[in-house]
Amino acid sequence: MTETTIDRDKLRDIYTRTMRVARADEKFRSLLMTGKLAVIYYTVRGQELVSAAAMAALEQDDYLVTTYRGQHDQIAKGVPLNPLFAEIAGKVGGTCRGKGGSMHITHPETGVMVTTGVVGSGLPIANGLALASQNRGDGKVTMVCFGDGATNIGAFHEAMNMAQLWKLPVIFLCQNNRYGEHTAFADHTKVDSIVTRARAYGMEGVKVDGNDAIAMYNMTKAAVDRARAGEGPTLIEAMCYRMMGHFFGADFSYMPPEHLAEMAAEDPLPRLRQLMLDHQFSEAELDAIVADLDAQMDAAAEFAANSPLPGPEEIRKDVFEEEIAA
Amino acid sequence: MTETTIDRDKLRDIYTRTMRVARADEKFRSLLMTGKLAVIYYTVRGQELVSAAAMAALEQDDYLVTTYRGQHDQIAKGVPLNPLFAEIAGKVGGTCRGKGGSMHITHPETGVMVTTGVVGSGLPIANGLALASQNRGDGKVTMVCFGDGATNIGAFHEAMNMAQLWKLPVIFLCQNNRYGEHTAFADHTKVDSIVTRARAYGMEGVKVDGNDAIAMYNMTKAAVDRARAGEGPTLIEAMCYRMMGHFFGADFSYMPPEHLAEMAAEDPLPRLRQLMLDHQFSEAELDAIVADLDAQMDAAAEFAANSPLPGPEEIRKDVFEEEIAA
Amino acid sequence: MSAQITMTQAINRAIDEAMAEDEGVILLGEDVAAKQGGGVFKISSGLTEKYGEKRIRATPISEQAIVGACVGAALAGFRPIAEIMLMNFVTVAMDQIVNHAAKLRFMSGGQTNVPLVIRTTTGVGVGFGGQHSDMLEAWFAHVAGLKIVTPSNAADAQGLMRAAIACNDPVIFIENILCYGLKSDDPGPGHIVPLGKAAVTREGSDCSIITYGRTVLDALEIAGKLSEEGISVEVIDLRTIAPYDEATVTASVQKTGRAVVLHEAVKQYGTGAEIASRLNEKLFGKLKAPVTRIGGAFSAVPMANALEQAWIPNKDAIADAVRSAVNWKG
Amino acid sequence: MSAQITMTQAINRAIDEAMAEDEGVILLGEDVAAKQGGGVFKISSGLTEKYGEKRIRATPISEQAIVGACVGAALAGFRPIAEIMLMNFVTVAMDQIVNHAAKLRFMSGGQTNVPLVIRTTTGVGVGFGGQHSDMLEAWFAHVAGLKIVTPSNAADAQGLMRAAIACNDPVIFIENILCYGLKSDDPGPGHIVPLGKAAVTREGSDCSIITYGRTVLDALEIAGKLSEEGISVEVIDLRTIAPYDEATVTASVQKTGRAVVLHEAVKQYGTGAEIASRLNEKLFGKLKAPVTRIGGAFSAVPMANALEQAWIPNKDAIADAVRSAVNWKG
Ligand SMILES: Cc1ncc(C[n+]2csc(CCOP(=O)(O)OP(=O)(O)O)c2C)c(N)n1
Ligand SMILES: Cc1ncc(C[n+]2csc(CCOP(=O)(O)OP(=O)(O)O)c2C)c(N)n1
Ligand SMILES: [Mg+2]
Ligand SMILES: [Mg+2]
Repeated sequence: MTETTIDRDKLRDIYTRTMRVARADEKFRSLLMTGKLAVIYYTVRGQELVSAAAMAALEQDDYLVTTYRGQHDQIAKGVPLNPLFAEIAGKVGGTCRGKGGSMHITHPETGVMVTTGVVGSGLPIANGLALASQNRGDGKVTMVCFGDGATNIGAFHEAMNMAQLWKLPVIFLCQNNRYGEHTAFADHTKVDSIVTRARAYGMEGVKVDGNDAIAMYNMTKAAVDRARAGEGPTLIEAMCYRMMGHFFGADFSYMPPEHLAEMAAEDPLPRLRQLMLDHQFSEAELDAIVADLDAQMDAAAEFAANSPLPGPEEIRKDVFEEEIAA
Repeated sequence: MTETTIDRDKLRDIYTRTMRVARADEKFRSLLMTGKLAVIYYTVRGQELVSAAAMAALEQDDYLVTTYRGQHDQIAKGVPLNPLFAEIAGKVGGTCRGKGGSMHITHPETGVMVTTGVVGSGLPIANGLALASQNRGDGKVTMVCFGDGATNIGAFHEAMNMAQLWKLPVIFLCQNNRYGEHTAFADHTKVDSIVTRARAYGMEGVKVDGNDAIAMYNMTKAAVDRARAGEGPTLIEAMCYRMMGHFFGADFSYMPPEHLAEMAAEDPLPRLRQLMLDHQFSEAELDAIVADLDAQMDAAAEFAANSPLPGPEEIRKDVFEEEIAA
Repeated sequence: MSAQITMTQAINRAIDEAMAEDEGVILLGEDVAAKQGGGVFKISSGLTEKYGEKRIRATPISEQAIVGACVGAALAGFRPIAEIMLMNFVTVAMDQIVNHAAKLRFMSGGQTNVPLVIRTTTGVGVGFGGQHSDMLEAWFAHVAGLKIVTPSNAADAQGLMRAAIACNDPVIFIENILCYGLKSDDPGPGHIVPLGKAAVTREGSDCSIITYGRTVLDALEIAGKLSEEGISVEVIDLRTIAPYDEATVTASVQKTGRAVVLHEAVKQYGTGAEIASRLNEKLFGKLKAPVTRIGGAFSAVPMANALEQAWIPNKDAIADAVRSAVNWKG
Repeated sequence: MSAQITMTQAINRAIDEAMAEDEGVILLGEDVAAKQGGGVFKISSGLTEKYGEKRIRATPISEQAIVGACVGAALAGFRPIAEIMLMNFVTVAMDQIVNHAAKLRFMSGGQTNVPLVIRTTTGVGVGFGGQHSDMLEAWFAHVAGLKIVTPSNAADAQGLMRAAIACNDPVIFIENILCYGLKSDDPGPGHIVPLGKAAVTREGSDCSIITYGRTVLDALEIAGKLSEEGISVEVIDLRTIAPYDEATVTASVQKTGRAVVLHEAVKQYGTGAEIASRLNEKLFGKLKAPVTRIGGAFSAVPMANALEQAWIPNKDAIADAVRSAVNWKG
């Protein structure tokens, strides 16, 4: 049985991770709005808590594979803010020296092994990371995040079947935000829940309200424990909302008004704050956490702004182990 | 509810189709054994009845998509023997002028639109044929045949989801012969039945003993009726055995002795003959059907032997609509 | 001043005209229907309203199923158009394109054919990074059975799209994101540009630049600049890579005696290699300078704008290649 | 007489040696384990018995998952080998190979790398028809970040496989079905052939044939025949297409002044185009005859034996190309 309570330190941890994601997202959006940044950015507004609670159930050296919409996952996993901001800004101080950008953040020290821009492609790769752990017996778990839309692509299917066949220590975290680009869930599949798919591979599958911090954390923790115990993979379908469209600035008039209203009512941030208050955290403590985070965001933005642009020689580096001749 | 009885004419039809497949398969094998034919041939021994009963539930102008292991499907669907034999022999009189070979038999007059050599690739194409019928309202049904191994590849997944989403008039006939090349069913997936997969798309799915002529026919007929009525696709998992290995002449020592014994006991041909006798067909009538078929096989082999080899100019034809310059 | 039309409008119009004429013309792709806003680049805007959701079908994210369904519908006599949102995503649909669409006519001995258009878009300079910017036309050109179209302007896009839809063989239709907003004089309804005919976009006598797609614009700009230096550049816009208009290209280079082949795709093993090889075969001993190839750098497309700009074929380098050819001393 | 070894045994031995040395070397593919008979071409015969089912993993028919799992394991520091049963099936795994394996080192700014070998086989002349015979090395050569190996003999296959497994970048290792039975003198254990070094397999002075894989045998046969006519042919076996050994190839053609580039893959837009273009660029004005390219016909590979034989690069045509080069008058 999955737990239904949570300890206070863990809750504080989840709150901090959530707000780190939220404040970073807000910072990115403000940099974009003011023209200080001019890149494509897939905002994570609405999905902060899902990743915060999920990553709080992992260890720092567990592996993570995520997507273009992955800043919440990366930040919650622990990627330091300075190189993250610089990477998004395309600077040398970025995690990937500016070569990857927001769609391809990589940071092995915090376990972030791949961020992919191709829908569904992360799942097979996650299996491989998990396979290495299985063979080594290093006890690591791999988590791979993807959207609801990704569950209709071939790679999802092949990876799910293989993971279960080999009982790999991998967790498939489907962040079901009800849309894939402009297409609503009911317009891309006829099943009600992605959990049905887990059954098609004999895999354990659970559906959870991704905005319920306690449930989200405990469900993930249970899956992590199973994986570490060698009992195989789990699919978690975390229900959430994509509150600001597909990418920042994109029109989302195709969303019906009922959906927009429902979405607004389900904002995870006020709900989490209420949960914290219910758990006897003081307003002052919560505000202090946010204030500290905001200072970190300002520092990261500053770091990124001051980091130099990569020079053209970078194009010849990292294509192969040996540098390409000029 | 699916019917559990069958009318005598339909039964005779199924018997004739089954034996046409069986006698052709035997003929191919004898041509190969005597060196009169030197090609790769994926024998259909053991799966004759599955296709015979399935195709008996279709009309001639319904579409069929099948695979390299498809001679049973093609013959049961009605592809004439002379050009079929000539195609396998690589002759100009073949269905495809020798360009396709046994893995790529095409014969639009009998609805055989594609025979593919790439596992799983037929399913998306079948959807497109069905989509054309749906838009035209021509009442045609498309059937696509594939193996158990094919259900683990991405194309299967994408096609199943799309077919159900659009309620396409398509039937997915999985001929579960318990092996994909050298890999046993239990070594390629952790589910007991492929029907579980249908549920993952909200699709109707049924499992049937493919060697039970009445059940196989009635199940298929029910699926055909549903598709024609616009009620959408069905997955049929027809259980059968691949009695002579992956391709003719291939070693199949990897099959465990229990499996070989079970397989021998489940031979569809004696079982069907018994069913016919139970339905008051006389030995003489059954033998006469076979004798007539054997004469057709000899004629077809003769036709193929006498058909000329294609000339090198064929390489420049049918690449594009316009012939390529020499 | 005559009316203007953008490339987006031009492609939309061509599809619209073809759909009005033939019920068999359908469009499948992610987000293409009205409910989703008519496609992420708005190419199918307004078409669902006219032709309905049975003909403009928004699909799940399932590129194999998209292309496969179009192959099947084409076999049944339809003229489907598949939209692959960005060219890099063809990597999940190569089996359907290469093993099926391209080969079914041949493998069936001509009994079936696949009148299918696969529309896709790409382009470097948009800041989309390593997995969303590749130009992969050379892959398709290596496959017998495919035709490949790469318009450089709105009017051609319209006319080539009509020809592509009318074609009885599969066509890969490559749009460049940065060209969608480009305007041409409105060619009017019913405009058709036949496949396989290159355009001599600017005449010249000293050197030919052979190119296609967005880099045609660069070539024209450079030709303008070089004319001030007294160098007369001929610009050939291939318009279709396959069929390749060998007659036009060879004649141009025969005249100028010098050639620079230019594309946005990675230079190594790109279409420029084939074109340069053919020129060398046809005009051996007649060329006044070696044929130069210019293409993207040999790396993934970097995301940082500074690097992306360094990756793209550089206008100065193109101009220098022309100058070197003209001044070639051996 | 020294001991002989077939290419099948050679590849098996190289993998065996690498597995014995490093726990991170694993093999994934359809039917590769002992339970399935050690692979359809028996390359992994005996390995499961030695290294167990955790390292020799028979997979479902799921090429994206096979390559993807190998990419992931490689990121974690393993040195996986993925077997793609036949080369045409790479078409369902191109995303993992091209968008991921090839690019992750670059896109991560060098933080990660993908030491992965993708083994596959193919070949024309086996009677496998249109969807099982393609040679697609030109596609991979167009992608930055991949290395490409194509052994022509057993000893090289062994040595190149060791080098490929040791390589810290992804390698596409292309075997030819018709070469599996070829025998070489046993090079002994631990044999390594470095990537990026072509072999001058036969020296000559009149014309170079530049080739790789199975057609090296054709080239040697033709060189032998032509020597009887007094034509001295140099045969270069590239061994690796990428990295391309430009120094060796250019030096050879500089010496002979003439070149025929030969491969089994379709000629148009094949690797021969790149090689010919480079030769023309490097040796402009120094060539005694145009560089000729010879490759497979521009169609799907036909199944009928009569047609398949007509499709393959023809030995007479190759010999004629050399004769024309030698007799070139302009
Ligand atoms: C194979 C592939 N096809 C199409 C796209 C274009 N695309 C990018 S994001 C996206 C929607 C994905 O939806 P979902 O998986 O629900 O993730 P979300 O964006 O909602 O987080 C699409 C279609 C892509 N990146 N890759
Ligand atoms: C994409 C792909 N991968 C691998 C193969 C090689 N292959 C040919 S048949 C086969 C087994 C297919 O098994 P199944 O689907 O059960 O069909 P069966 O042969 O049993 O009828 C395999 C792996 C292929 N043709 N296509
Ligand atoms: Mg989504
Ligand atoms: Mg099977």
